[in-house]
Amino acid sequence: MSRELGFGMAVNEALHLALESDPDVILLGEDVAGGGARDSGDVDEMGGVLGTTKGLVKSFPGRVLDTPISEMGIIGTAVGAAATGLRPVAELMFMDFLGTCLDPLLNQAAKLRYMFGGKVRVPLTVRTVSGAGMQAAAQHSQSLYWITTGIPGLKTVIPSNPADAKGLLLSAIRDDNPVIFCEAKGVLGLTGEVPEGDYTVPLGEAALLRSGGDVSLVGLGCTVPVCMEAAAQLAAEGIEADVLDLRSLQPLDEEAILSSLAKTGSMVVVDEATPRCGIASDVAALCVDRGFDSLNAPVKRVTAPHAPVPFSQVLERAYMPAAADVIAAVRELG
Amino acid sequence: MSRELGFGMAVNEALHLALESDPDVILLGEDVAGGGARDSGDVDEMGGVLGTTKGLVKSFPGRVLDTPISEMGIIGTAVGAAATGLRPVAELMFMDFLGTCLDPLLNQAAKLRYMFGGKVRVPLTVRTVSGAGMQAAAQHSQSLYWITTGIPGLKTVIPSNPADAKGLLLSAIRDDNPVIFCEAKGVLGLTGEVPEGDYTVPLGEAALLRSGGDVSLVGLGCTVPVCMEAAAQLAAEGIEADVLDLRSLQPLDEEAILSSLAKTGSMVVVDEATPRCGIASDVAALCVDRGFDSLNAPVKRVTAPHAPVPFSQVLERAYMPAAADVIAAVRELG
Amino acid sequence: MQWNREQLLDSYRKMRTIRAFEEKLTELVSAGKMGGFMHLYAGEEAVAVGVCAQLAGGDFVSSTHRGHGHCIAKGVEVAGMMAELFGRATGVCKGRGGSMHIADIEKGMLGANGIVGAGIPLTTGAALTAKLKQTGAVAVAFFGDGATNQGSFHESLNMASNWKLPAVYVVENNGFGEFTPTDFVIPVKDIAVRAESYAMNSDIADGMDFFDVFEKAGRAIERARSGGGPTLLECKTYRFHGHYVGDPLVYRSKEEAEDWIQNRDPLLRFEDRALAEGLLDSDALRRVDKLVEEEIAAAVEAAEAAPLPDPAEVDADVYAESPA
Amino acid sequence: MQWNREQLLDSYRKMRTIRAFEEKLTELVSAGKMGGFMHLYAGEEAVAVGVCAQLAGGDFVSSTHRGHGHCIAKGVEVAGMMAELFGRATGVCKGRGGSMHIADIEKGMLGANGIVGAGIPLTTGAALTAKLKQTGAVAVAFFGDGATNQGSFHESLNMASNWKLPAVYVVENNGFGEFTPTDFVIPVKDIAVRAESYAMNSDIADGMDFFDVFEKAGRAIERARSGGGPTLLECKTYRFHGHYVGDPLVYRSKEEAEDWIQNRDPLLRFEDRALAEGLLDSDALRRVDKLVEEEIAAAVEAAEAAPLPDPAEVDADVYAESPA
Ligand SMILES: Cc1ncc(C[n+]2csc(CCOP(=O)(O)OP(=O)(O)O)c2C)c(N)n1
Ligand SMILES: Cc1ncc(C[n+]2csc(CCOP(=O)(O)OP(=O)(O)O)c2C)c(N)n1
Ligand SMILES: [Mg+2]
Ligand SMILES: [Mg+2]
Repeated sequence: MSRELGFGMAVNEALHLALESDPDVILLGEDVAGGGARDSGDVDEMGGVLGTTKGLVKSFPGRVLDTPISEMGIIGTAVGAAATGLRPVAELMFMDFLGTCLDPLLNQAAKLRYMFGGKVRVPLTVRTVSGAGMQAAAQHSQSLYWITTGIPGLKTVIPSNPADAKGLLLSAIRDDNPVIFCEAKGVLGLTGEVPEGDYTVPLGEAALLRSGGDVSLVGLGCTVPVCMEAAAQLAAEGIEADVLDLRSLQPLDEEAILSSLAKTGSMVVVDEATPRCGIASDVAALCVDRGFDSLNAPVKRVTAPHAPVPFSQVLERAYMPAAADVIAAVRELG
Repeated sequence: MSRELGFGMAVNEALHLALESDPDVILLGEDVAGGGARDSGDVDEMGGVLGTTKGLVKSFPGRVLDTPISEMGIIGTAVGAAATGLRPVAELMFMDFLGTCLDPLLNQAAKLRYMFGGKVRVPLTVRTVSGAGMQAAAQHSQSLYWITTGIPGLKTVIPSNPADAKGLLLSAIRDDNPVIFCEAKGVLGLTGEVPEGDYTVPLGEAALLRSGGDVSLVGLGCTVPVCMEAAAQLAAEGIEADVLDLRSLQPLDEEAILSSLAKTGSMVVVDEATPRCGIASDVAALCVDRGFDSLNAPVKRVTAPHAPVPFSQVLERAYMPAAADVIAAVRELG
Repeated sequence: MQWNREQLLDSYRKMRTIRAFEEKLTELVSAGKMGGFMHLYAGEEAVAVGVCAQLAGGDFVSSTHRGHGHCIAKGVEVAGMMAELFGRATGVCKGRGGSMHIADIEKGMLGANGIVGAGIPLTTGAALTAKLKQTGAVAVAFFGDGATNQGSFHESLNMASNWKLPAVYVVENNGFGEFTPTDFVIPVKDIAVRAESYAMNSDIADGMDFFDVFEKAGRAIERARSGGGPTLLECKTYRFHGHYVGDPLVYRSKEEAEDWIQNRDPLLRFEDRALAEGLLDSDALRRVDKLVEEEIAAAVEAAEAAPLPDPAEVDADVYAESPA
Repeated sequence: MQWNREQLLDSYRKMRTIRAFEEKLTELVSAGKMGGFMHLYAGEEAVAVGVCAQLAGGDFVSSTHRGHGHCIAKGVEVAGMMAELFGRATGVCKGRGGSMHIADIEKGMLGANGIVGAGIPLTTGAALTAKLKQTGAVAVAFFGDGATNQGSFHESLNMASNWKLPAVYVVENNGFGEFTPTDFVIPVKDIAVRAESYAMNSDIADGMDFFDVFEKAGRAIERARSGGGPTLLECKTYRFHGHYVGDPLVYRSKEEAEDWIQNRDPLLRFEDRALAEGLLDSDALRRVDKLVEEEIAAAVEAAEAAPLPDPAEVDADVYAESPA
């Protein structure tokens, strides 16, 4: 059975299932339990700034914890808790705040197991909201998953739809490694079919959303709908595109990328993050290494410009990759 | 006139010149003025943990400041000082500590100018020691310049020899943007010819260190000597390599990369950083985009594995790219 | 305490401008004419204005996500602010910053800041500049109670105290960080006690009373300027609106809010005292009200007519051209 | 105060082991047999051992770059430590960690840490686990005076106090952070006062006196275990060696160092009191000394004979296999 659910409610459902099925799962973050209504009936009316954790503290009292505005403390504490027997899901309200808590991820969560000679597990999940599209401007709109992807010891995932959000989040929480779970603003407003009950989407598997032999379009998070739209428009002129949703950024599903490339011979990678040292470069580099023999054309990257995210809506629209940009890149392939 | 100078002393000389030529230049960081000998004759005997800033506080009293162990405070303060009229050179003792001070770089230094509509300059330099090779292990050996490179608004440079260190540091300090200056452990022990007096090496220009038509070897920091060694060995078997030292990671000298590729048709990029979302991917992605027509073979990346840096010397040696790895990659090009 | 009629009228005008400016914003957001994340300062006007009335043009302030009040108090032009919030090319940040990053360094305003606590080190740096370049300037950081739980607060105050920097750290304790009451997350009654960790001076002001803030800020600023080192000044205040525009406000009681709004409105308290003590007369205040209304109406009109930024300039001004 | 002969002998043995272990390291480093960045704990033995003597096996400690003492005090095997520092496959971390990241979670030792201050949140997390899972465990963070200037200290202590976690924060105030005297960078005399920012209990112990540390740590740990919340315990101490092996030590006076080393050596003070009060006898202590020497010699011998890690395993153990 499945029904239509919003992205946030799919996340909420996964959290509910995770809390229910494992007493070691806890949630912590700013206002995740709703803050000041603690002593009234509306205790978790707010459920975080975006309402995603609504209702959970009522069902799981004592396991959904509001924290001070102390990201270093929140994430660092969650790492320590994960290493000693809990399975925390910490909320980093916006991914831009990574700047205030990188150390516990970079130097602790990611490295403890290796440094300890394999003797510890750090089953930590960090849920965070990434990306542009709400005019939240430079410090509340970044897609910084390339940083967490690049850090050995972390895993990073970014679902593009509610069903994957639920399944990937359950996998992330149950994984025995630190996983960064990105909720891209550009898909937060989506609703979609979401299976009921408990299921997981495995980490490290891309999803082929559309099949076509002419060109591969590779997206992640909110650029997946952009690729689908571009594919639809291209189809109207007879160009059939493969559309691959990466879903996991680390581990990266290299085989899915290479097999799409083998089929089409050309690829456009679409990422809303900035261009340097990003996922798009990694995918292109993979193609020109292991996929070299399949290549019939340049690999094009459609990304944000090398600039902060602007406030003004006209600028923000120009900043974010759109279907027209993808189509233009496909045309450049000749 | 030039003479042999160690890497650290070349950096020291650049700092001296910068302080001398501009009264707005200040240095700040942990023990950069030598700490507790303040009231004795040995005031700056120590000059930071690696002795790089030795002697400067005596020549420029009041302008070389020891700080608490507060990286967020140090870098954040330096950003505020840079925005209001000073030209600070802050020391981040090891680049691994980026985790404790990312926000002032990511969300402040890099973005103020853009967010302010172009109305501010942030002439900040952050000197930091990066990389492996001293058995300093997981939390004191990282090459995290891919993070600063990927952040729009920052520049990042990494010299491979003393002469470039001096010239690039002077450029970095005099640049009106925040620049991250990486001193790679793997080249800290080098000595080399260093011109006397004041000179600059422009940001954004790679250096072609050796010319050869068969394959391009691209290095940065401590992989430059590795590439040179590989090139020498390859030459012995009749394979002539172009060796390009990137020097600047952002801005990246794309033209130099592409023109080497145009000459050789094949490339190996050698970086001591981890493989995901790094400089090597960016260079490879550039080749398969703008350089596609020049490509005769896959672009190979020789990097560290996707793992933290180990302590044990045998492991650390296996971890770091060596000439043999470069040569093996060249052979794979067929 | 020293003040003159001019200064008082100007302060009243600034408080009134903040209030009226934000009333207009609420209207514009409801009408769908403005977007983005927006946090209103209304209710806290006496803090920004009481402090900034003691500052000179060359002094610096840093601000927070709740930055409109600090901008106006530090002299940023309303027209440029309004255009900014409309995302226009004529905005004070060319439409790139928006409400959360509004700034005007020419006015000594180092920016609103989307990162809680991040303005505190910026101010510390501005104070370091003032000290080393001997400019005589003072730098003030405004930040919320919630921000005092950030590492940047701790590290900055310690550094400023060690170096005896000419800085004032103003904590606007409005009782909440988002939806969470301050006493859930700060186990001390007065945040001012945190100064003791740094051997720093501290003071507590009634943040709803312009005169009290003015006096205590004056002392702190004077101390900073004369080499006496930094101060942590806690101003007890309240935000009249929700955390952001649209906040359903279920986490605080209506009675509590009503009490603050009805009985402690800083504009009314200012007026009561100014009239009672004959410092200003009612006509003068009403004339200011009218001028403010006109200024804001004009700002809206100009902003609506102003050009949008050119999308081609989306990546302009990322880097400064360098002489080198 | 409660103690028995067994406990005292064990504590002496641990202090002696730390001292002898590090004397051996100095030798090995000078002989070029060991590499890496190494920070010695000698002089501070009474702190680690005095605190850990009050802990049980299920309790946790986090440590710093100066971690050998905390390891030994918490019961980590010397043989595995020595092999680790030799970079052997038999090391307690398989040669991957080294001195700065030595750890043994099975012994409740959450790791030395190359990042100043980073162990503090880890301990806070371990205390959260203890509280939520009601394990009855206590978590202790050891860290230096310098680390109290890190944001992680501030954020963690505030959270721990708010949540009344079963944690003890032990600051080893040895008067220096690297080459910089504590009073250059911390403007208060006693770091313990920083607890007041969090309404946290605090205490100050003579870190050169095992008995004083033991007593005060005991109180703090007991308070934590019984639900009374965390404590900041400042131990005044001194490192006998430089910041790292090789430090030329020009930043502190010879006289000061001599005074601490001659007159306050925690091992000598322990022995003096134990003998004077008839708690232990001299023969027993000398027997311990001998056993320790033997244990360390054996550890060196075993480590030198042990295999190096397989270079092919350089990227093993980055991720755990997951059931999912
Ligand atoms: C580092 C960081 N964490 C969290 C947030 C989200 N956030 C924005 S405002 C706010 C509350 C701030 O509370 P306070 O400092 O008391 O200021 P107030 O809003 O009450 O003026 C939070 C949590 C943020 N912007 N930055
Ligand atoms: C975040 C960070 N900053 C700087 C350093 C470099 N460093 C290593 S130990 C040390 C001094 C620490 O002083 P303290 O906390 O007093 O501990 P002690 O060495 O005196 O035991 C410094 C600055 C580091 N390892 N981590
Ligand atoms: Mg507040
Ligand atoms: Mg110390």
